[in-house]
Amino acid sequence: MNLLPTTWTGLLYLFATVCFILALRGLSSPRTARRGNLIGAFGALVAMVTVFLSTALDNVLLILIAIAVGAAIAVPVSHRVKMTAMPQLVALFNGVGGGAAALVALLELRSSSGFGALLAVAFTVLVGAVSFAGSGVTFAKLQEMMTTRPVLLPGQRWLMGASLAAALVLAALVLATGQTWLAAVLLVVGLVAGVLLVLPVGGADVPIAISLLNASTGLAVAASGFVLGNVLLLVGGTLVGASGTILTQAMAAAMGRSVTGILFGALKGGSTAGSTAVSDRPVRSSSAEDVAILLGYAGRVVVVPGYGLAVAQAQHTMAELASTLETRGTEVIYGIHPVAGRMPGHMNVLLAEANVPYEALEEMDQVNPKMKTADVALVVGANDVVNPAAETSPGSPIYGMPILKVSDAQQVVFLKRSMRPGFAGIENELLYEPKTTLLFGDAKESLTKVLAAVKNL
Amino acid sequence: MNLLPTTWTGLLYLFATVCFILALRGLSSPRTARRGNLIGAFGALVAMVTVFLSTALDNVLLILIAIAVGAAIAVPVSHRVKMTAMPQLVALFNGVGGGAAALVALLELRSSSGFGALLAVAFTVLVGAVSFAGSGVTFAKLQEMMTTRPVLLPGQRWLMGASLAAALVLAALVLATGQTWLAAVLLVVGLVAGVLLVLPVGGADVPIAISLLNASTGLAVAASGFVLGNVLLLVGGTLVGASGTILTQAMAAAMGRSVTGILFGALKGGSTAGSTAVSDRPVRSSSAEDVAILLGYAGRVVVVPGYGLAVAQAQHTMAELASTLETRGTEVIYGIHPVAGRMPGHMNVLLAEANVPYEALEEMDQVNPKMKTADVALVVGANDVVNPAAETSPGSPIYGMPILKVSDAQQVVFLKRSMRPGFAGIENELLYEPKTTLLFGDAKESLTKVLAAVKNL
Amino acid sequence: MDGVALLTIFVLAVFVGFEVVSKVSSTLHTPLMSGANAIHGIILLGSVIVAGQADSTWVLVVALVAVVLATMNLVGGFVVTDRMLEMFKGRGGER
Amino acid sequence: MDGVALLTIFVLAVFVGFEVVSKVSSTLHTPLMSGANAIHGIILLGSVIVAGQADSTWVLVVALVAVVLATMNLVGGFVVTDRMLEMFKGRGGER
Ligand SMILES: NC(=O)c1ccc[n+]([C@@H]2O[C@H](COP(=O)([O-])OP(=O)(O)OC[C@H]3O[C@@H](n4cnc5c(N)ncnc54)[C@H](OP(=O)(O)O)[C@@H]3O)[C@@H](O)[C@H]2O)c1
Ligand SMILES: NC(=O)c1ccc[n+]([C@@H]2O[C@H](COP(=O)([O-])OP(=O)(O)OC[C@H]3O[C@@H](n4cnc5c(N)ncnc54)[C@H](OP(=O)(O)O)[C@@H]3O)[C@@H](O)[C@H]2O)c1
Repeated sequence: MNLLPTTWTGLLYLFATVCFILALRGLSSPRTARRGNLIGAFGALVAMVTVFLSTALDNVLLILIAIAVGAAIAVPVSHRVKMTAMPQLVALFNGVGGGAAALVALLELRSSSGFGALLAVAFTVLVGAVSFAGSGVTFAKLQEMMTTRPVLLPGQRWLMGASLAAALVLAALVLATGQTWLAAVLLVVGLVAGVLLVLPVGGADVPIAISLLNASTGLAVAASGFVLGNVLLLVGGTLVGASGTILTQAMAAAMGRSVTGILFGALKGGSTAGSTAVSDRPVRSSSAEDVAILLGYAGRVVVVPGYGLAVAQAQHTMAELASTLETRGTEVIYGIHPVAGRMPGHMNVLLAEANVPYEALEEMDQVNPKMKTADVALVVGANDVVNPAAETSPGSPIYGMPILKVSDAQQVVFLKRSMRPGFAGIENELLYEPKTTLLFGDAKESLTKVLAAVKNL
Repeated sequence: MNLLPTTWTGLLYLFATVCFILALRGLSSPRTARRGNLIGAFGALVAMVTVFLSTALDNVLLILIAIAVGAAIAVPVSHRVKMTAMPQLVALFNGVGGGAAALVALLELRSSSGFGALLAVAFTVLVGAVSFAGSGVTFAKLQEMMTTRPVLLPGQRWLMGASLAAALVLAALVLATGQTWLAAVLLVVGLVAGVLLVLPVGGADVPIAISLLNASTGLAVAASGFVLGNVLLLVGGTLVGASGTILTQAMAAAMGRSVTGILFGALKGGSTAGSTAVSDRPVRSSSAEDVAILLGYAGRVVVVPGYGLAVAQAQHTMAELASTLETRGTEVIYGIHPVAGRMPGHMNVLLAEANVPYEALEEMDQVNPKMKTADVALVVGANDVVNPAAETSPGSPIYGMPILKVSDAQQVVFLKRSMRPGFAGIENELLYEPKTTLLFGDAKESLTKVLAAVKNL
Repeated sequence: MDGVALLTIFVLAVFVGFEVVSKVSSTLHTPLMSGANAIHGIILLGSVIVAGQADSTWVLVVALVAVVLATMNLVGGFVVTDRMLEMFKGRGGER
Repeated sequence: MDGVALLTIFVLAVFVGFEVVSKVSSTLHTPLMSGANAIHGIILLGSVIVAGQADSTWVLVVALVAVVLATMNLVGGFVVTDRMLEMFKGRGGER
């Protein structure tokens, strides 16, 4: 429909732009994060209504059906997904967005001319396709549909080089001829490149790869905004591209990694060390009652929660155990590693749900100096974030990541189900150390037993 | 000349825009501040070269002469001005910028049409004139060409109301008719309004008024950028308007004031209390030798520098005294009030010049809790920033400003020349307290004597 | 809108994007990533325009695929972010 | 350039201006004010354009006055800011 004059359309798009900026601002602070997200959604709604009111569109019914289909897929999935599976869902949504941007650019090519516009089209097609395919691979890795370890195809370097060269040649051809079929081939090359780019990324680094692909999709959307002459797409995409770049760096820094190292480290053959083989050296395992005695008579306990706490949904039991210990006079603090769990902030969210006071959660830098004065470090379903291999074995995939130094504590107690390693797939020497005690079993069950035993002390 | 194609002109202006953004970013951190300023200057240079190369201009020679004249006035003044007189120079430069913006808009009126453009013209003329006249008054106040106390003309409220009404009517007429002479009358009304606006601002609040006028000039320049369709003026002006608004609030917060209170407080008749009358109650004055003994045997001394230290250029002597005391085992810290001196950061700049290590300077919030454990608070040429009236007398012009609590120290020593009050023109009860000792004289001379006496201890 | 204007807008948006998130705490990395992810779902707007101006069947089909994908990005992105942030609610209320 | 584009640029510049200075320490208030003051001296560019396109003597005279004033703002602003910041130099070198 053409109900809105051009100026009004522009103003409404500007309004949506401001909503997006305010959304990002809001999302940067815990207090305003949720409101920020809603402001962003409202801006998107206004923009979508505006486009229907202001543009002469055919096929409106089909379009609305397509929107309904998209929403009907996305909303229930988003509602039902488990906390732990959220990162792969974000990856999935990012990928489809990239795919959509690539398709839009492909179709716009026929009505584009001029160097700038053609360049933007080629860029969007390529980057959107990389993002689509790359996100697909990250999804498969996180969903454990494939190995989480770095995958190196034979001749991976040559394949990467070849697809890069092909992409450049095709992009140049698109610029020269403006042929849609060439852009379609470019899209396919982009898909291949996306897969090749993400395959060598080790499991623990996948979230960083997702964040990077997210930023790329933002830039692709910005470029398609340039092609369409649409300011909202331009600004929205650019905001995501710019903030996503910063965010990727911040996330990498929190894991002690560099972004280039993550993407190209495996190519250089650095991070393929480590082994999934479970050795059969002796370990010291004990009963819930023994652990209860250790904890009940400790002066200070540092709890290190990890992915297993989330899987077992043991946060409430953990909080109850902590408060029981505190009434007995034991000081309990939580040492939160920035990448414990499967997404940054995972532990904070989980423990907040169990009403653990914010002050009891301490970040890595705060808690590490206190480890020496802790009687017990209680590691609940965590593994990689306390693995000394990060400090001692240069070949290991987690080498260089800062860890929580639980081995500084007098005693270390691990609650886990088996001797299996964690996300990064490497063994933890700490499990075999004399000061370590293991309590095997699901975290929630183990904690329930320990809690009961502490109450009987 | 028309040497540059339009696209290049646009790109060069964009380059200058980016320089301005980087300048503000740089200026926000001590390490990069100077470089930031130079980047800004470089951006301005590029923009000026661009305008000459890209625009068909007559009277180029006259214009160059006018530029030379402006530079010939501004550069030597900027080089020669004393540290203490810098704020009024900034005020002056701000004012002339506002004046220029008003004149440009006035002249552009004849070639402008459309509601938006006419509105922008009226806005620029009015705000530019207010900024010009207001800055003039702040200059006169700071330069002590007039009283620094709030000035209330008889019927000031009515005058303000009348000039506001006149401005609105004239702006509406300009919008309706587009007549230049009406805009000229608007300019005159703006001048009157500017004077009326700043007259009631008390001396201590003048820097905040300058910052506010600075932000207004920024907005006026932005509006004239809108009129001329020039992106550089638009962005440059807007950056200053937005950052200036934030800055004004930050400065007001540092002095414990509200911006509206400063502008309209006097109108409500709140801040005219206080008295310049010097009472003749007894005080305890002493000799440099006595002060040297106090200092030489103190465990901890807190030095509170103020405007008098800057006037006397006593920072080097002060630093020497401090290091002499430290070799004797006395701990010396400097308590820096955010508005000590005549501009924010005045003391930091001054003491940095005397190579006082950055760590020895403590901000108000850090140092106040330490006052209780200080044996001596040595107040060198400061007055308002330690005046307890800010906490105790609700009628006082400085009421509500956070102060350095020197009265918590065991002993207080004031170095000043007389019993005259400081900038705000109100008496300081602390001078009459039993724990206070006064050493009369120029700060540099007094410090030199004290230093000599300490060395003889 | 001419190219330089679009470029200017782009450059300013880059600065806004950089500055806005430069001080975010690591706790919020995931929600922020997810929220940003939702924002680029606004490519839906572009998909709708292309689909609405399709001049042949294959263009329409491809564009409708883009609409479905973009809707998943936009709608799913905001919903999943909201669910993540719901977790923070309890704590906010407590304070 | 159309009005909406200019408005968009304005809005983005407002955000950039807000964000960039939102974390400045009070020590730098005066140099920052002074530097910002210099930046709005770019009105010189507008003054030059108006003076260069003057079609009568009085317009030329007024525009030349504007050029003088704006030059003072621009040139003086940057010079005085630099002088203020020179004071910080010594300290930086020491570290
Ligand atoms: N936070 C992020 O942003 C993010 C995202 C993706 C990947 N990662 C990576 O994920 C890892 C996180 O480290 P982490 O120490 O939290 O986890 P982790 O190294 O994956 O270890 C989790 C441990 O929990 C145990 N576990 C699993 N289910 C359990 C249950 N129901 N009850 C008790 N224990 C259970 C597992 O051992 P059993 O099988 O023997 O029980 C495993 O050793 C790091 O490598 C990190 O880089 C982090
Ligand atoms: N920092 C800013 O941004 C700023 C800007 C403008 C205004 N202000 C205002 O300025 C005031 C600053 O407070 P302040 O305590 O630093 O200064 P102040 O209250 O103005 O006091 C300065 C004192 O120094 C003494 N003095 C002057 N010359 C001297 C010399 N040569 N030797 C020794 N003493 C000398 C004066 O007393 P004698 O005359 O008896 O010697 C006076 O009492 C506040 O009211 C503040 O709001 C601040």
